[in-house]
Amino acid sequence: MTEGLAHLDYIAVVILFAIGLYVVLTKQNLIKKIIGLNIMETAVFGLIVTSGMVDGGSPPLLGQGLEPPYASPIAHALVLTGIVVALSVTALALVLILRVKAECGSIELDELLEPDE
Amino acid sequence: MSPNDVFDALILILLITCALAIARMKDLAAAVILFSVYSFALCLLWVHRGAPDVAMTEAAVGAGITAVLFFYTLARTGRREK
Amino acid sequence: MRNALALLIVIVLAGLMMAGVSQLPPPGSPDGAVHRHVAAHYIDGGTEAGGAPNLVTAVLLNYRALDTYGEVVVIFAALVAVLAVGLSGHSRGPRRQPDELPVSPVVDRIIRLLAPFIALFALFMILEGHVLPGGGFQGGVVLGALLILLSLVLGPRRIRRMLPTPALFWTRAIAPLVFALTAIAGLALAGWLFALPEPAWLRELILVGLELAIGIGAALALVGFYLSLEADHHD
Amino acid sequence: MSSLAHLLPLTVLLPITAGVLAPALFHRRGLACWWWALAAAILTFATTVTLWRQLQSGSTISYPLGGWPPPYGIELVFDGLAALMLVLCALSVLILLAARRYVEATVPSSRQSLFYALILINLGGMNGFVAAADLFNLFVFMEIFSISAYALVALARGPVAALAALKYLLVGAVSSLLVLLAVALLHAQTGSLNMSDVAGLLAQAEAPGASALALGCLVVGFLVKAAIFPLHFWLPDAHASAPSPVSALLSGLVVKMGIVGLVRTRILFAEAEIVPLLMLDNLLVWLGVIAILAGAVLAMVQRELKLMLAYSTVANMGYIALGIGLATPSAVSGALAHTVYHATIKTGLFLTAGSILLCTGLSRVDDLRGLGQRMPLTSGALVLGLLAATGIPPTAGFVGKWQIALGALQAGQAWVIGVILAGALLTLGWAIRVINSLFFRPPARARVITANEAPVSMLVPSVLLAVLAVSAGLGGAILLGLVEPLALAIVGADHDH
Repeated sequence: MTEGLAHLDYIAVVILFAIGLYVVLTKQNLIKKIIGLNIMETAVFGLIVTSGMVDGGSPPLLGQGLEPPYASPIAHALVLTGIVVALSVTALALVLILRVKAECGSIELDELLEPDE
Repeated sequence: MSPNDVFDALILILLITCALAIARMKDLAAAVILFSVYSFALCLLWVHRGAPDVAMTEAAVGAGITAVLFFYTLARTGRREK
Repeated sequence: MRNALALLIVIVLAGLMMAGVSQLPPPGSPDGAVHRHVAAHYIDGGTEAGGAPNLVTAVLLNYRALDTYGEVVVIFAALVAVLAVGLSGHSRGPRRQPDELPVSPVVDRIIRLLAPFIALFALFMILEGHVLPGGGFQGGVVLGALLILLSLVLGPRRIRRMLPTPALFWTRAIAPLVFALTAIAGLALAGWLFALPEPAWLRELILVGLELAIGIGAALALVGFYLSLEADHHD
Repeated sequence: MSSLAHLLPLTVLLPITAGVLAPALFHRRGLACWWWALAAAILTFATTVTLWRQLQSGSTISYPLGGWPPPYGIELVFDGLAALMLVLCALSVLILLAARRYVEATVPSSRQSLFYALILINLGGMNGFVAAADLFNLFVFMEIFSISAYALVALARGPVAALAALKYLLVGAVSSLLVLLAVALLHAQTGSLNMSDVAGLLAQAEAPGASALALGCLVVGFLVKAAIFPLHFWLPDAHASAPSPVSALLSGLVVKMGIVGLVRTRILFAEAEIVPLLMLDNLLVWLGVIAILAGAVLAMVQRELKLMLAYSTVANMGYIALGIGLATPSAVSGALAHTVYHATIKTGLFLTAGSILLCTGLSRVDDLRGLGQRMPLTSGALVLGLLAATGIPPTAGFVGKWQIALGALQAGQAWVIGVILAGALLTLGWAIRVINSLFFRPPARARVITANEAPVSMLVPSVLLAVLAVSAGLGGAILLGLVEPLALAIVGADHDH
């Protein structure tokens, strides 16, 4: 892979991170915000996976007849842990959203924050 | 540019398109489905980057379980964004 | 107006990020710092030092076991959190069967027919995770998805009653507990907390045990998330 | 290496394992679970004390997990910063002691064991965060204490708590993500995750832009966790609406983790000679100054006691940021001392506010008029805590502020002293309002007239912390001596005067 194209990954990662951040900052719907958060998270995971890759390399599995160079197993392990953390945060957020909906009657942040409730 | 690079570039474009569409979409159920598509595209990319473990996890979690959890939430909060 | 401002902020931040990221070493070169330093040490150590041919598993369960312990604690904490703050029990509305998702007889049949195979596949992923891609967490997610599917067919109450409550809490806690036991075994047999003791068969046994615990823990956590989102409908 | 070093991972494993077991062992048995949690916290504290004595007799304790030497494995360290762990564990014991009655009264019995499980997991996460010497490990422990903190806020009843917890979660998740992004950037640049290894590699790195971006992400992420103005907006609602023992935990301990993160970041980049470090110092000074004034003014205009305390936390985090930003040895050691002292003061204040809330059901300061006659010990503890918060000598609040002022002189920024004084005066302003209301006004509410003194299990921690808050300043020299080596490590020995 050429050097410029390899950076294409990084460019895409920055764009995805920015889109996710924009959704988190501007959308008033709480569920939409959580989806935005997930997009930001995958962008960071993408950065880690790409930084650990090797051109023409194989997955870091020994004894499967795969030839070195291997991609970095550390990067993959970090992302695995990251995905689990992201799932946990999302699940807790969704349960909290249900509580907000039941107790406040809305999940649109601008309606919830109006001074007269 | 090899066919591989073209494939990668196409996936990246698909990812960004999905993300933009999710940002604009008012129908939350459609946004969640698109997020599944997005996760799935990401899996393909990661297989290409030599990370099958991560790809499997992303497929199971991002495209699968996360979407299910979102759907159950939407069933009780309504699928339209105001 | 507020959105335009946010867009401006995001664009500026993206520009800064782009500037920083563009200075990173180009990815893909085998001579990059990522590959020469710690990762090279793991790859050179091979299966012997890492304990597993799948180096990702070796990193997760051996070299960086504390991170993975933290990971299972995070899922467990999220499960406890969801149970503690969820709606069920908070305000007792009329309990209804979830009839808004009618399952057609065909789907019902297919799920029942496929269930044993999916379970077998999940088990395979868990047990072979130290050799092939996949592992405890991935297998656990598949198992959890299967349980959620089954609850569509059998009804969530049946799934809820599959284990009595105290036993359920013990099973939910299995991943952090098995990790803690492994840590102590490492101290007793190899001199360090979280060390994998020799000989090779014992190592493999411990790895498989850990993967099983992670898998069961993940599956039950997912079912817990699902049940607390599904439970007690409010209108 | 002494075999006592094996105790270091135990400060994490012990509370977390106790927390994991709590729901299994004590389902629907809240009181038994309370004893269990208290025992676990005391045991963790004892472990920390043992480590602490070991540290006093020798040098830094380091533990390579799994026997893998750093940078190949994960390392935990017990250094000067770990002194904070001692305070963390001690205060957690007191918080748990006070929590029993509060939990019995407000948490349904089926969820009490979950409450204690979350508190213990939170403590273990914080201990791990303080001891982590590995960047990714730092992130993982941060997530452990963050997730449990979000849930603990939501354990309070009512619509405000749920929304506050959700806001806290959203902001917290974004800040955690920034930290993870920084970890990814540093790993991509150096190929290592061990902090001292990364610090050495960064010093020779040739990509200042990538380093600066990582620094920026870490700083913003930790500034949010530390609730430094204007990134504090999530704090008042979360800290005020949480159950009071949780407020004490969050305001006393959990926000301090942001400071721990900032200190670790400073040490990480101490040798890398990149320009933004200077900018960072200036930024921290300005943010600190604004936070001191804004926090105090906002505290003044509040009507609810717990909201006042929450905004006072914002102001006090400003003092700490200011001290770190001034970057002279006395200012930084002042900031570190204030971290410990503010933890003590604010834990006591929130626990006392919790007693009042539980005994009277009232939260607005105007409604609490005349409470001094009905609950003299609790009200007295509140007054002592408030006096310590203003920083009157020789209270605990004084030492840190005095050191920071000295540091401002060393740094040639004497104007900062005016801000420190103004902040103290503003704090005194609202503190006097509360004291006046409690002791010098006739009761206006029937519930104040019928109120009785708080139960012993809540009085003991309140009074103990109040006495500590007003008297600990006398031992200030000891604490300053302890944090000084760390302060020098942060600002570099060349600043030594």
